[in-house]
Amino acid sequence: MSETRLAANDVSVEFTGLRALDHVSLSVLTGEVVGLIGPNGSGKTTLINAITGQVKLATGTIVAGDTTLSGLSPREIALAGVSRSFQIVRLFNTMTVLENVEAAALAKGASRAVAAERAASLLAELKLSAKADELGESLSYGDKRRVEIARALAAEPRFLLLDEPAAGMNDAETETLLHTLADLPKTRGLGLLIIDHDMGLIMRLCHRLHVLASGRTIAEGDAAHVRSHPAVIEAYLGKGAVNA
Amino acid sequence: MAFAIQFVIDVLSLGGAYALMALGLVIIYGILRLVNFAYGELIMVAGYTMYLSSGSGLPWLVMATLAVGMAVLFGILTDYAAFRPVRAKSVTAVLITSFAFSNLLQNAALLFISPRPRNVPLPEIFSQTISIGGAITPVRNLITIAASIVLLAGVAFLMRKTTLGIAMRAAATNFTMARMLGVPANLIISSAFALSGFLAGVVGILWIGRIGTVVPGVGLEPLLVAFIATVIGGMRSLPGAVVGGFLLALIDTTLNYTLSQDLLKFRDAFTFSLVILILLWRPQGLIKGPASGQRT
Amino acid sequence: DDDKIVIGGALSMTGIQAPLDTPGYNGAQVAVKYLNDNGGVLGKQIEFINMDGKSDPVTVGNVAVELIDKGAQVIVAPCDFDFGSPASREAQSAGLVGISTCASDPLYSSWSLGDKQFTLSMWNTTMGATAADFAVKEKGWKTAYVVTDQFIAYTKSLSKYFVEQFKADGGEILLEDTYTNGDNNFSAQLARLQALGKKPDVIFVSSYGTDIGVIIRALREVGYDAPVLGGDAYDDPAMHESLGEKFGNNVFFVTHTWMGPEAHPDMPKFIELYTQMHGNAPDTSFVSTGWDTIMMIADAIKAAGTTEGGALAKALEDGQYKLLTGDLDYGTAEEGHVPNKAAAIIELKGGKPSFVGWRKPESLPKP
Amino acid sequence: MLDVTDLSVSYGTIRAVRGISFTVGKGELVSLLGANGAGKSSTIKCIAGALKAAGGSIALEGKDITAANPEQVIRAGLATVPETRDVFPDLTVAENLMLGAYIHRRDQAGNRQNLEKLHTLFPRLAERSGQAAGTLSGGEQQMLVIARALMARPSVLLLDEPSLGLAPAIVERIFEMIATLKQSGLTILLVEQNVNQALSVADRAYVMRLGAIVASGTADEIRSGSDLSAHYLGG
Amino acid sequence: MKHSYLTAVILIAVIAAVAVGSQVLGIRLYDRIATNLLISLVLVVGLQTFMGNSGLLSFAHIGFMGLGAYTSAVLTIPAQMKGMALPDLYGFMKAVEISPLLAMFAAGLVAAVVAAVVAYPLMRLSDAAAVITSFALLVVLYTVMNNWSAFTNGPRTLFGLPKTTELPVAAIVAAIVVVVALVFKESRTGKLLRASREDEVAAAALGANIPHLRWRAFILAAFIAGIGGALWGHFITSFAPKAFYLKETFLIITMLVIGGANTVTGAVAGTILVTVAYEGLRGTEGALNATAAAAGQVVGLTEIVLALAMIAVMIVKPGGLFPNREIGHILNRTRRKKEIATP
Ligand SMILES: Nc1ncnc2c1ncn2[C@@H]1O[C@H](COP(=O)(O)OP(=O)(O)OP(=O)(O)O)[C@@H](O)[C@H]1O
Ligand SMILES: Nc1ncnc2c1ncn2[C@@H]1O[C@H](COP(=O)(O)OP(=O)(O)OP(=O)(O)O)[C@@H](O)[C@H]1O
Ligand SMILES: [Mg+2]
Ligand SMILES: [Mg+2]
Repeated sequence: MSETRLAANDVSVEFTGLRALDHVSLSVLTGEVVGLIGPNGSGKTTLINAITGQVKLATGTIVAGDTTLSGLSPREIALAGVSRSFQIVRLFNTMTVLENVEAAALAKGASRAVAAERAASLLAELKLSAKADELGESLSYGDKRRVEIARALAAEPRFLLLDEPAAGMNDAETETLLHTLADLPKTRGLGLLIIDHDMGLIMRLCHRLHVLASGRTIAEGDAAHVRSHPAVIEAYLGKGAVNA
Repeated sequence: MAFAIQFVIDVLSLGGAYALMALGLVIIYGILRLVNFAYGELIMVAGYTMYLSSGSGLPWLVMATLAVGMAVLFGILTDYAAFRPVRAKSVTAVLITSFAFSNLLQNAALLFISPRPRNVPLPEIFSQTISIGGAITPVRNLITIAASIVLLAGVAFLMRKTTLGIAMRAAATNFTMARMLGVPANLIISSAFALSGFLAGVVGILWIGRIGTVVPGVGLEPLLVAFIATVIGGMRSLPGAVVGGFLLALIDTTLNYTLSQDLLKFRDAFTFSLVILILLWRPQGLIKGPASGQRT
Repeated sequence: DDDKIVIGGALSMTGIQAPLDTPGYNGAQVAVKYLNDNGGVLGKQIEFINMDGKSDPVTVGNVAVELIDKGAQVIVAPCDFDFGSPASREAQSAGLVGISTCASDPLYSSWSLGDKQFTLSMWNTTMGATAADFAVKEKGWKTAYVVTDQFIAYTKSLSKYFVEQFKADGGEILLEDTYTNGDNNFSAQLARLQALGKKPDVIFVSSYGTDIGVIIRALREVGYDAPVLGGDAYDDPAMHESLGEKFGNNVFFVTHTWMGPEAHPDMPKFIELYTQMHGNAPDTSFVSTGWDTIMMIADAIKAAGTTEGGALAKALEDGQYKLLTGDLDYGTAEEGHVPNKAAAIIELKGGKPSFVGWRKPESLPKP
Repeated sequence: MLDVTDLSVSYGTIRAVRGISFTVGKGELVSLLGANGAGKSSTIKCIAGALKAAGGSIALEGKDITAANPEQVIRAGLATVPETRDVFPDLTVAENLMLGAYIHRRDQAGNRQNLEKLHTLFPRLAERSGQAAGTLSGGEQQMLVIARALMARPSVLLLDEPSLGLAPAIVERIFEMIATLKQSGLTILLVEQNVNQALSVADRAYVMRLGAIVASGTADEIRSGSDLSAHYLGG
Repeated sequence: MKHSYLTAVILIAVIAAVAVGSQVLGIRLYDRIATNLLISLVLVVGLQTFMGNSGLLSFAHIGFMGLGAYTSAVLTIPAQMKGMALPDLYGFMKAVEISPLLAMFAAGLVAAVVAAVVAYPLMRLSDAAAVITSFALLVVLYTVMNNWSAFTNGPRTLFGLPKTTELPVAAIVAAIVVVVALVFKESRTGKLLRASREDEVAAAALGANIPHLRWRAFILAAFIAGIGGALWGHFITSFAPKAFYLKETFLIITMLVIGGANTVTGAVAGTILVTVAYEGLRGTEGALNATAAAAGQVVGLTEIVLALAMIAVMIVKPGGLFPNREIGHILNRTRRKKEIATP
């Protein structure tokens, strides 16, 4: 698969009386992992929402390869190859785990047989096979987050956007997640944009980082550069970040 | 000229009654987001209380107070019987229980009172008429208009300016959390039902004052009217309910005056199609309620 | 079960039909007790089983089937074509005689229901024509405003025959307006009435249930004190009471009978029996329709010597019945079992009914 | 101050907490640690009165509150910050905070003072006071829930994973704030996933595993406890 | 997929048992109750295809049943009866008289076409707005039936439909409808629709075209309702528009919710439970009235007890008897668990 780019150019988003994103530009290439970090309320989730069409843009455009995504509905954007997870888990609670994952493949147009097969293999990959027949609502928090990832992957996206996938996971679970995620760009050739406040995870996983504060980009570049950037330490990492 | 005045008075008095009906429903709907199907039966209860006390020789005002009191009581009872046990569980479950409770009250009236219409005592003033600019109208209509204005103002004050109003909304969205903050959530929700019962009681007296008799099914029409008015006006907004009530009265009356006889039969179809169109255009109703805190 | 005769009733104890059916039911019970106390019919006791038809045509049909299953040999159907006909149709298909206590629409005929079906009531042809003759010929009311509830066959056809006869008698209809039952808002009709610019001599309101009271009140409140005229649906004490002293004046209606000796010499006896059984005196003439239905069935069974449908229907066609609700004589099945019957006219004064007299039009409109 | 004795909690047939006992002394900061699903949150909910105990007892300042309902618990001076970020989404930030002070609603002056203090602690909340709480960012909601609990001016505070989803700088501030609260005399029970930071502020800690307490001691003891972290904290 | 087969087999067996059971007893009344039950089943399962999968309450279902009933009536009432039964019928329709089976399909088709035309814009609404528009739609349909005298004889009772719905016919249609509902639930549309029921935002973010999915389910539900209406019409043979209004709407919604709206099994269980309870209570009330001799009739007792029972069921099982899993799925799981427990 040839390399493509998902790019948000000069994006602004406004809510009543509040500019949540202010002329932000960010891009992700297939095969790469980009970390999106920033203080609470800096607009990270809003940026993902903007890319996936959940909020309207005040300025700017979103493009994936040659396709302009801005202006399309969330559905059309999903069909164009952009999948996401949610900061607050949104599983289909009274469907089984298997059905949760199948649904994503079906929405993308896979036949029922293909969907079932793909879902089963993804569950195996994420070590969820034993739970395939459980209902979404009955899972523990960590399992729910992994089902969300499996579901997003079942759509076979070119770009995957994950919003705090490690929140509420303990160190061991985070470690497992790290390995799963780290492999994705290589094995599936997709571009990964990830938000998390776990700096250990972010620093080890991401090729590049993009830092937002108050809706503006305050730094971007490789991990070492960003981590030592004074504005980032000031706004986000805090003094204690040195030992992260 | 008299015709125009007549039209305005018709709209205002019908609208006043509609607005009151809607107000009682939207209290529960706006806060709990639950349609209380037993609302119409609170009106029925008020009517039967009037009927049952009519032999007692009490002054009319005392009977009316009694009737409103019973409606309040049954409002609270609705909470206990139909809402409290299931409200945490599922919205459809509540829909069914409130419908079941409505059925229960109606059939209890059938069984214990009578399937036949019963007369309700009315004070002299209800059937007196006055002439305004050449149009003759019952005084009752003016009372209705006045009552709707006063009660709207009172309810709006209660919901906006008091902790009770905020606590009601909190208790309705997250019951356990509200309790963890010390809000006596059960009591608070019951008081919303009491308030709804109070409004139903007042509507009951005014509405039944129009008809003169009470039957077990008397509450259906007010329920439907309240339902539509609420939808048109804004499902979660108190002023919306009132505006909706007057607007519906305007639509009804205008269609009544203007539609040819062949089409008049289809009036409800027109009214309800309008409801559908309004919802398509503004799913929130004409007037938006308090911001809803949903995001992705 | 050869030792008893089972009569099944599908009368409505609940719903909009209840004010007409419950009195009929009460009256029927008195008749059953009276017959049984006096040795029954053909030496057999009569058992009357009624199941609530709930003012719902579907329930009425279901209940009728159930009654036939339970061994009913004759079916008593609710008032009015819309509610009663499903019971009669089930009776017809089981080969039984069915009689409605007070359906007055001419649709309630052997033409539409079958050769074993009857109604005790006069048809609306009689009811409407009686009202029209009374208005034009007796009272000299020449102009009329007619409001018709679109509710059921009864309300529509009553207006239709009234209007036909009223015109035939030389009267003028100023306006025919419509109304839908349950619609408590009467302002548009009032506005149209006012817009006529001419006050009609009489207002004919064909409606049903509590709405009649609402309409009359609305008329009176805005100052229309012209006489109001209507049919047997007005024969409801709750309605009279709700109009009260203030509004219950100058209202006339055509109905089945009058509950006093002026209407029938046997009336006091019936009232006494009724009071013994129910603890209070009857308050509407519909109780007589129940009594009459059972008594007429009993007479016909005696004449036929059986409850078998064909024979019983023949007996009913051939018989002449002297009833509390007037003398009755049916046409043949080809004539639709037309009930030839007189009508009673009642006047409301100060909310209290009083008997005007029996009337029978010389000519009738065609059904 | 808070004494939990032989406490059990069940969800239907699932037993989430199996007869645990622990105490939190007056002015002490005690941390409850353990892997996912160990039963920490269940314990917290049970103390707060939101869940019924299946056995055992809970006492606050010597008074038994085992069977108390949530309203009684908070009136007794024990406030809870639940794990699930339960803001009232339709109410504004200000209204949420106002409800936090529901039990003090007659003391408007005191509430205003307290609110000012909290606004300096969380300036973001002051900025957003008219916004519907449901539209706040995840982290902002977390701040709101903590501030709302403090509006009740409790003497004992239960915190269930207060750092969840917060930016490192904020986490740092939260822990500083927890330390400050402790200094001001508040008794705190802290549930955390973030073991190092929790132990850095705690006096003592208990470690839970599969519904039971498997280790306890001072913060230092737990930290240095040979393979504890490997076994119980890491997985 | 396997558990769907098992579910289908079990549910069809239940339908067969209802049909054969009442035949064996040989009482005409039971026969009638059983037929009624199976017709209700068609309607409730039809409603389940929309409501269960989309999670939106639909009040309009009974309205489409009415369309079906009237369509079939107009097409099947014998020409010589039409003059009396439908006096205002348009001239060219007067001679039309087709077989009831054909008319049943026409009924489903008419209901489906009307649903397709009127409902598309409504399908993008959710929550309360969706409930209320469906309610408004019911009122519109009812008002039209009530007043379009040419086709319906207005609010007055329409009669003269040939009685062609016998117990076996109802049973066969019910079985087919159950299979259709199960197939639909497992289809792509069904699965995506269920996903949207659980979380609209997440489903849209996966690429599901929610209004379109709902629209398909709505049309299917209307089609089944139309067929159910025709079936019912040819069973009852005379009815008025009031039969297609609030009371009946709530009855079928109650059946569905008590059984569990999310599952076809629930729809079947709820229908049976409520029908049996209703008939049982009505029998008791009748017996009571028979013994109470002259003391006036007991009315409304059935409804009161039923209402209490309904509240009780909702308190104990708010998701209904079968909230999430079909019967086949449940059986499979318990079997598998046992296998694990005893290796
Ligand atoms: N629907 C909305 N209405 C009003 N304000 C909103 C809405 N959605 C988000 N905001 C505001 O926009 C800002 C950015 O929010 P966003 O959720 O993107 O933050 P974030 O960077 O994801 O934070 P966190 O790390 O805490 O999740 C916040 O201040 C939030 O309150
Ligand atoms: N509502 C519930 N119904 C059934 N089981 C539950 C429920 N809530 C929790 N459990 C179970 O109880 C056990 C303890 O859960 P609890 O939430 O107390 O764990 P925790 O220690 O707080 O974990 P975490 O660190 O993930 O928050 C878990 O096995 C969980 O699956
Ligand atoms: Mg976020
Ligand atoms: Mg927890």
